[in-house]
Amino acid sequence: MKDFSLLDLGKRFGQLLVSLFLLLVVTFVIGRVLPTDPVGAIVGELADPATFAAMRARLGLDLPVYQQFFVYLSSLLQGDLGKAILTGNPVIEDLAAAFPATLELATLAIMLSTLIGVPLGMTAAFFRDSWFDQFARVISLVGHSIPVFWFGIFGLVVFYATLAWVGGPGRVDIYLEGLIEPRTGLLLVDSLLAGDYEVFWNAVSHIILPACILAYSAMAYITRMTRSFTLEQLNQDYVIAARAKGASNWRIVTGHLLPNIAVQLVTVLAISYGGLLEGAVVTEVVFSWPGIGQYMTNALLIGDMNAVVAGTLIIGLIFMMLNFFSDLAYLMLDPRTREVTA
Amino acid sequence: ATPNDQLVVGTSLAQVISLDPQQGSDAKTMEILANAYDRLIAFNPETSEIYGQLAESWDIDDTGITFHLRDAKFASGNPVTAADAAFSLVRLFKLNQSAAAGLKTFGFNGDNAESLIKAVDERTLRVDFAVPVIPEALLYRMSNGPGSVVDSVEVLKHVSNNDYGNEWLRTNTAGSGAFKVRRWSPNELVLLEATPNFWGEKPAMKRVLFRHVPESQAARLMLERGDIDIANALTAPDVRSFEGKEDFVIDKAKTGGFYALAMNAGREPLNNPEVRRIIAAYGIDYAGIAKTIVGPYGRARNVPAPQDWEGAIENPDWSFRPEEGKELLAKAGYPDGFSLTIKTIAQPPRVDIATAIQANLAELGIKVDVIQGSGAEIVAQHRARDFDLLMPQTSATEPTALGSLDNFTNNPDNSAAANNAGNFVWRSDWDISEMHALRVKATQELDASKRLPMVEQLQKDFIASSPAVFPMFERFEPLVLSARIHGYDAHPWGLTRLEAVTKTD
Amino acid sequence: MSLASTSPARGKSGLMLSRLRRSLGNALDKLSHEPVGMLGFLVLSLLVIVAIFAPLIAPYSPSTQNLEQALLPPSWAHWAGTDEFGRDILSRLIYGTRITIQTVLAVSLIVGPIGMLIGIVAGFAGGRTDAILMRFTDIVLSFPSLILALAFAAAIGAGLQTAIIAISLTGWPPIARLARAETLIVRNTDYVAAARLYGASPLRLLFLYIAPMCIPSVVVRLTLNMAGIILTAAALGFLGLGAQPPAPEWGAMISSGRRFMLDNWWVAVMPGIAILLTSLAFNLVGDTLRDILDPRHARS
Amino acid sequence: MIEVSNLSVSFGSGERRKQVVKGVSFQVAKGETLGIVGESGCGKSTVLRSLAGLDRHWEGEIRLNGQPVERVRSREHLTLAQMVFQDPYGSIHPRHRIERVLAEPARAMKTGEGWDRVAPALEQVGLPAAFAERFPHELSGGQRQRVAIARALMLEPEVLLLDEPTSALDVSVQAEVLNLLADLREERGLTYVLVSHDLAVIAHMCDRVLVMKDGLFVDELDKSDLARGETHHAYSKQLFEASYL
Amino acid sequence: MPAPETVLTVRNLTVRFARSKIHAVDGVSFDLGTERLGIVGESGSGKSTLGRAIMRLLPSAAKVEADQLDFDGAPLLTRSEREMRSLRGNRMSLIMQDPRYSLNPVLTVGKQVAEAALLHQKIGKKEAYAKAAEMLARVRISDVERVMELYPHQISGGMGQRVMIAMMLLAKPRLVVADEPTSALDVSVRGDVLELLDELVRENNSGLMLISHDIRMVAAFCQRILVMYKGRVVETLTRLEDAQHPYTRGLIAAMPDPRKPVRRLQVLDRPAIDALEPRP
Ligand SMILES: Nc1ncnc2c1ncn2[C@@H]1O[C@H](COP(=O)(O)OP(=O)(O)OP(=O)(O)O)[C@@H](O)[C@H]1O
Ligand SMILES: Nc1ncnc2c1ncn2[C@@H]1O[C@H](COP(=O)(O)OP(=O)(O)OP(=O)(O)O)[C@@H](O)[C@H]1O
Ligand SMILES: [Mg+2]
Ligand SMILES: [Mg+2]
Ligand code: NI
Repeated sequence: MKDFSLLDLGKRFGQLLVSLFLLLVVTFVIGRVLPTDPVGAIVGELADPATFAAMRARLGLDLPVYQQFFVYLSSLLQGDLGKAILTGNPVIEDLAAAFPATLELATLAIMLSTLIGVPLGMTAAFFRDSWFDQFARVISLVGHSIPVFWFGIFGLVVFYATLAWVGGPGRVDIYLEGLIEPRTGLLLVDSLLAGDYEVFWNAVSHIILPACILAYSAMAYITRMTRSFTLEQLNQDYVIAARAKGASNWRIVTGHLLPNIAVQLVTVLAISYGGLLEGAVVTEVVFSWPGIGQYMTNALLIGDMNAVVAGTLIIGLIFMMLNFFSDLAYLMLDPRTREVTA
Repeated sequence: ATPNDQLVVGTSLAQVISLDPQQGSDAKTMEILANAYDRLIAFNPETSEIYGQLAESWDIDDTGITFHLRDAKFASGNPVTAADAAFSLVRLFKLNQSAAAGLKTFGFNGDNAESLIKAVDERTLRVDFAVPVIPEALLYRMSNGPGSVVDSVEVLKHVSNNDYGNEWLRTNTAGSGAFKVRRWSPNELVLLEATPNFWGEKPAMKRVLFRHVPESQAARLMLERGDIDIANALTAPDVRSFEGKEDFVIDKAKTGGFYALAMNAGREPLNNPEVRRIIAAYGIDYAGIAKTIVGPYGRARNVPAPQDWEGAIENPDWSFRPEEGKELLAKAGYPDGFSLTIKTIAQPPRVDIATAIQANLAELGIKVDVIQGSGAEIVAQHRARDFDLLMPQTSATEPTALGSLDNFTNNPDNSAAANNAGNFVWRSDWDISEMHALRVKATQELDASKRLPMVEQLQKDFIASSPAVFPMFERFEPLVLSARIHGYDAHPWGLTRLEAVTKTD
Repeated sequence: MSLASTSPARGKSGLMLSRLRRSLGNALDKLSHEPVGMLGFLVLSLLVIVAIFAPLIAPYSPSTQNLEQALLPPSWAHWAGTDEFGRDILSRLIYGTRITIQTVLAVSLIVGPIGMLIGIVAGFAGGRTDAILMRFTDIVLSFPSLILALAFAAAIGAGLQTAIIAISLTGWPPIARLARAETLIVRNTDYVAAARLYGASPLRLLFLYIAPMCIPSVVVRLTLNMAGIILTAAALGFLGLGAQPPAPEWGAMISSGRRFMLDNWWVAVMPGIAILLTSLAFNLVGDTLRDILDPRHARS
Repeated sequence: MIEVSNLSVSFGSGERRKQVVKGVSFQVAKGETLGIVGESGCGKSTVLRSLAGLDRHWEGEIRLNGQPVERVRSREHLTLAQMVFQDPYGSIHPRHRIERVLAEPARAMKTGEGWDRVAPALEQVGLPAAFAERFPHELSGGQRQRVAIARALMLEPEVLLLDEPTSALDVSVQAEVLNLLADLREERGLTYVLVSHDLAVIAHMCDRVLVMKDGLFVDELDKSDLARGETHHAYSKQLFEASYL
Repeated sequence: MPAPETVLTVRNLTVRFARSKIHAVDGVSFDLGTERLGIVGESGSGKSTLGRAIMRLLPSAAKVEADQLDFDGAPLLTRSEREMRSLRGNRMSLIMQDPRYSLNPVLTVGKQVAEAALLHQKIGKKEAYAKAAEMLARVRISDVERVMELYPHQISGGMGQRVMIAMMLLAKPRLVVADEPTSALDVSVRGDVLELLDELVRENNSGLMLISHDIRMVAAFCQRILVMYKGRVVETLTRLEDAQHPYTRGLIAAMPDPRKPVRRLQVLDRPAIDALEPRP
C-alpha cells in the first residue's frame, strides 16, 4: 500500500522536475546524433553543399552538441521551445494546434472506454467463468488484438461510406474548416463557445468513429484490470459482510466495490489516458486527424528535432503529471493513506 | 457534399514544409503556390505553348529577353512592378536553394544575378543571358514555380539576418495570384481564399482547401462520398477503382519526370559497366511492374526523355530475361551472383517497385536487400554516395527532350572534391565527361534543326553507356476528379491554376 | 536409511527432469480445466509447429513473384488468395509465423530479464537506488514509444532487428514496475527475514529468493505483452520501419495490404486474421496463466 | 546467555517518530525459557526482532553469550540466535522445495554443502525424509512450522527466538509443535525467548514471564506465580482474568 | 406475542463444493432455540461453511442440500435471493471474525452502520444515521459522533468488532451467527465483546450460534456445544466434563492449562478418531 503525505508529494514533484530535465537531455541527444538531416528537407534535395552548410549554420546545427544543448536550454528557460525547423513556426504554436486535436480525441476515447470497460469488467468478475465472462474477455481482447488501422478503414467503409452514420476523416467537413477561431483548440468546445451548433454536431459526427475505435482498443486493458481488481475485492470479507447485511448486488457494486477499486482504477485509467495522449499515429493517419502523433512522426521523419524534443517534453510532462495526479488520487480516494486521526 | 463555391482537394501535405516559392521545389508546395503567386510566363499544359501571366509580352534578342508587365496588384494592394520581378529572380539565386537548380544550369548565380536581371522601368524587366542558351528553354524554366513574383515591398519589411525575408515567407504568402493563403496548418490543411485584388477574371471558387489525407483509402471513400472534389494522392489501385465510374474523371499529369534507378558506379561490382548493363537491360521486368504496380503512375521508359516529346528516341529493347542475364553475369565473372542493397523512400509505389526489382534480380542470382527510409534519410544517403542501388525520382524543368536529359547526362566534375551533391549523376559517381560536353553543346545550339540530332545522339549515347542512373518509368501524377468539377486542366508540373474552375451540382 | 526418493542412483539430473515433467504436467492439468486458455494454448502450439515445418507445409515459396497472378481472390489453388506481387498469401502467412515467433521471443527475452533485473534491484535496494532506477524507468515510460522506435530506426536503419530492439527499448519499464511492486511485497516477508538471519547475501536474496517470486507474474505479463509486440511490429510496418520486404512479416503484410482493402479484401484480412488469432491466443494464455499462477488471483 | 539493557526502538522520523520499545532491560539464563506476553502492538515482536538482528535501529545494549553485538550482525553473531516466525505459511519460501529450505542456511553461510544434512534435520523434527522433495504448499501448517523450526536449528544456534510460533495453528497441532519445542530444549539445552499473546501457551512453556504493555515490561511472573494465578500488576491481572474465563 | 421457541431447525444439512468430492458439511442436524449454541471444531471442519449455508451466503460453487432448513418455522432453501436479502441483516445476521477485513476500508463507520438501517427500514438518511448512532452507543462506544466519521483503519480491533456487532444487530435479528467473533481480538477485550454480544442477544430474545475453535471459551459462554469434526457433528455437550468422543477429549487435553501443568501435551490420535468416524 502506498503511503503518502504532502511532504512525499512535494518530493515527488521535485523528482518530476529532475525527470523532465533528464528526459530533455535524452531526447536532445537522441535528436542531435540522429543521422536524419533536417537541412535537406528545407533547402531541397537539389541544393549545393554550400547552401546546406549555410542553412546549417543559420539553424545553429553546426555547433557541437553540448553547445546546442545550452543554447536550447537557455531559450527553454525563457519559455521558448524554439522554432520548428520544419515549418519555421514556433513549435509551441504547432503544438498548440496539434495537441488539442489529440486531447479531444483521447479524452472522448478514454471516457467511452471507461464507461463501457468498467461495467463490463465488473460484471465479468461478478459472473466469473460464466459465458458472459468469456464473452467479455473475448470481446475486449479482440479490440486489443487487431491493428487499429485495419479497424479504422473497416469502420470508415461501414459507418462512413456505406451507412453514412458518421462524418469522414478530418475534424469537421472540410468546407466548415476554418470557420471557428480556435480559442481552446478543442473544436467541440470552441464551436459551442462560438454558438455554432452546425460545426459542433459536424465535429461530433467526425470524432465519434475514431474515438470509438481508440476506445475499443483501450478497453481491453481497462476491462481486464477492472475484472481482476473486482475479483480481488470480491474475495474480501467486507463483501460478504455487506451481503450479510442484505445489500443487493447493485448496491454492493456501486456502494462498496466501486469506491474500493476506484483508487487502482484511477492508475489504470491514467496509464491508458497517457497512452492515448501520446498520440495514436496510426489512427491519426487513417482519420487524417491533425494530432500530435502525426505531427511528431512527420517531424521525426524529416529530422525536425526542435519539434520532436518539444513534443516529447510535452508528452513526458503529461505522462508524469498523470502519474503525479494518480498518486494524488490515492491520497484523496483512499482514506487509509490519509493522516491517521484517531 | 461540398458547396459549389469551394473546391476541396484531398492530398498529402507531408512534404509541404515551406511556402517560400524561391526555396523548396516540392511539387505539392508548388501546386498550392501556383495559385497564390503569378509567374511572368506560364505554358499551356495541353500544347506546351508559352503564354504571359504577369508579362503581357516579351522580346527575345541575342543577349537576353525583355518582359513587359501587365497592370496587376498584389494581394496586399501594392502594384506589381518590374522591380518586384527582378527582386524575386535575384532572390532565387541569392537564396540558392533547391528551387534555383533549374535556372542555375543556365549560368545564373548569386553573384551575377543582380547585374543580369534588372528592372528597366516600372513595367519593363530585362533578363540578360549568362551563357548562350536556347531562349525557349530559359522561358520554360522561368515558368516554373521558382519564377513566382513576390511582393518585394511586403517581403522587405520582414527581412532578418539578410535572409531575403525567407523566414517570413516560409509561413506567409505575398503574391498576386487569384488566391491567398489564409491558413496553413502543417499536416492538416492549407486554406486559400480568393483575393479581391486579382488582375484577372474573378474566380468562381471563394475558397480552395488542400486537405491532408495521407491514407489513400480514406481519400477514396471521401471522394466517393463527395466530401472532397479532387484526390491527387491516391494509390494505383484506388485510382483504378474509379475507372468507368460516371461521376468521376481520372486525369493524368504527365510530369515529364521519371522513377529512376541509381547505381553506385563507385562501388564493386557496379563499377563494372557490363554488370550495370546486365541489370538494366536483362534484370528488371519493366513491363510487368508497369502493368501491375505502377499502373496509372507511369509507364515503362528507359530513355531519359518522355516518349511523347519531340526528339525522343525509341525505347531500347530492355526487358526481363533472367536466363540470359544470368549467363552474361557468369561471363562477366559473377557466376554466383552478389549481394546489393536497394534504398528507397518508404512510399508507394516506390517500395513496391523496389520489392519487385528485388525479386527480379534474385532470379539473376543477385541478392538484394530492400532498405526503406524517410525522405530525409534516403536523400542524405544519396547525396553522400552511400548506397548500392537507390530509387530516386526526377522531375522535368522544361517540356523538351533536352531539358529532361539534364538529370541524367549532366556531370561537370565527378571528383569527390567537387561535392556536386545536387547532381544525380555525380551522386552515382558516374563519370561522363564526353556526354556532358555534348549536352552542354546542345544546350548552346540555337538552331533547332542542328540541335535535334545532337539530342538524339545524346540519348543513344546514354543507352549505350551502361548508365549508372537511368529512368525506369515515366512518371505520371494521376488524379481523380468529381464530375462536378469543370475547367480543371492538370498541369504536368502541378502548377494547375484554379481561377477558371467551376462546379455544378 | 529409508530415503527412497533421494537414492543417488537416479542422480540429480534425472530427478530434475522428472520434477520438471511433473510441474509441467501440473500446469497442463490446470490448464485443461480452462477450456478457453487451453484453446489459446493449442493455437500457440499449432503456431510453433507451423513455424518449424514451414517449408514442408507451405504450398508455394513466400517470395516468388508472379505479376501475372497478382491479387487473385482465395481459390483452391491459393487458399488465401495472392497479393499485389502475385505471391501466395497462405505461404507467406506460414513463413511469417517464423518471424512473428522470432520477434516475440526476442523481445520477451530482452525485456523480461532487463525489466526484472531493474525492478527487483530497485525494489530490493530501496532508497536512492530505487529512486534513481524508478525515475529512469519513468523517463523511458514517458517517452513516446513509437517515436523512440522511429528514432532508433533512423539511427541504425529499418529492419526486423531494429524493430525488435526498438520495441524492447520501451517494453521493459512496465515489467520493471511489476517486478518492483512484487519485490516490495516479497522483501518484507518472513522467509526473506529468515534468510537474512542465516546470513544470505544480498545477491543470494535477489536471485534465489526474490526473483523466483517475480517470475510468474513477469511471465504472465510477458505473455500478455506478446500480443502488443505483434501489434507494435505491425504499426512499425505501417510506417515502413519493421521487417523489410520481401520478408513475410504479418504486420508489414497487413499494412501494405491495407491499400487494397476496399477492392481485394483478402490481402489485408488474411494477415489480420492471423494476427488476431495469435494475439488472442497469447492473451488468452496469459490471462489464464495469471489465474492459475498468481496466488492473489487464485480461485476461491 | 542473553543480556539486554536499556533497549529502545523507534520507528519513523520527525513528527511521526514513535517509540515502540521504551528502554527495557532483561536477562535470560542459559537453558531458560523466557515468555513475553502483552496485547497486540505493544512491542513484543520488535524486541524479538532486535534480538535476532532483523531490526537495526535499536539503541541500548544487547549481549549474546557474553559478547556485545552490533546492529549489523556479523555471520558469527547471527548463528548465535535464530528465529521462528508466527506464520508458517509466510516464513518458508513458497517456491523452494523443503530440501532447499533446509539446506539454505548452511549454503548461505558457506559452511559446507548442506544438502546431506536435510534428512537428519527432518527426522529430528519428526518428519519423514521424503518430505524433502515437497513444496511448502504440499505440507500442513503444523508440518511447515516443524520445517521452520528445523531450519532455525540448522546453524545450531543456542538461542531460539519464537514469535508466536503456534498462534496460526489449531490447538491440536499447537500441542504437537509445543511438544517438539519442549523436546528439543531438553535434547540440546536450548535457550528460548517465546512471545505470545496466549497466556496458556506461555505458562505451559516458560520458566519466567514478562508482561509487556506499551513498550514497557510491567510485570514479571515466575512458574509458581503462574500456577497460582498470582500477579503483581493490574494489567497482568486483567490479562489473566480474560484468559481464564 | 411470544415468538416460537425454535428459531432454526436443521436436518441433515450437507454442503459440497464443486470439484471437491468431500462434503464440507456432512449431514448436520440440530435445533436452535433462543439460546446460545456454540460450535467448535478444528480448522476446516466446516464451521464457517455451516454458518454461511444457513445464511445462504455460500458461493454458487457450493451445493447446499438439507432435509429441512427452517428459519422461524419457514423453509429457507426455497426462498428467492430477493427474499433472502430482506431476511439478511434484518431477521438473521452474520458477525464475522476480523473487523479489519470485514468492514469496508473506504467507507466511514457511520455510513456502514447506517446502511444496515437504510436497507431494511423505510427511513431517510438522517434517521438512519440517528439509528446508527443510537446503536453504536448501545455497544458502548464513547464519543459516537466522532467515531462515526472515522474509517475502519482508524479504530482499534475491539472497537471494530463492536461496530460490526452494532451493524449486524441493529435490526434486532432473530438469529445471530457469530463466526469467530473474537479470535482476531486481544484477550483483554475479548471478554467485553462477548459480554456485549450476550447482552444484546438476550435482550432481543434471539438465538445465537457462536462459532469458534476455542473450546474452553465456548464452554464458558454457551449453553450447548456442538463439536464438529470433518464436516460432521460428533457430539453435543452442555458441559465439557461430559465429553465422550475421543476427538473432543483430545481437543481439551491438547490445550495447555496453566492450572494443571503437564510436561508434555496430549496430541490427537487422528487414525483412531477417523476409525470411529467412518466417511461414507
Ligand atoms: N517497520 C515498522 N515501521 C513502523 N512501525 C512499526 C514497524 N514495525 C512495527 N511497528 C509498530 O511498532 C509497534 C509494535 O509492533 P510489534 O510488531 O512489536 O507488536 P507485537 O507486540 O508483536 O504485536 P502483535 O501481537 O500484533 O504481533 C506497533 O504499533 C507497530 O505498528
Ligand atoms: N469456496 C470454497 N470452495 C471450495 N472449498 C471450500 C470453500 N470454502 C470452504 N471450503 C472447504 O470446506 C471445508 C470447510 O471449511 P470452513 O471454512 O467451513 O472451515 P472452518 O471450520 O470454518 O475452519 P476455520 O476454523 O479455519 O475457519 C474446508 O475443507 C474448505 O477447504
Ligand atoms: Mg508480533
Ligand atoms: Mg472459519
Ligand atoms: Ni491484481
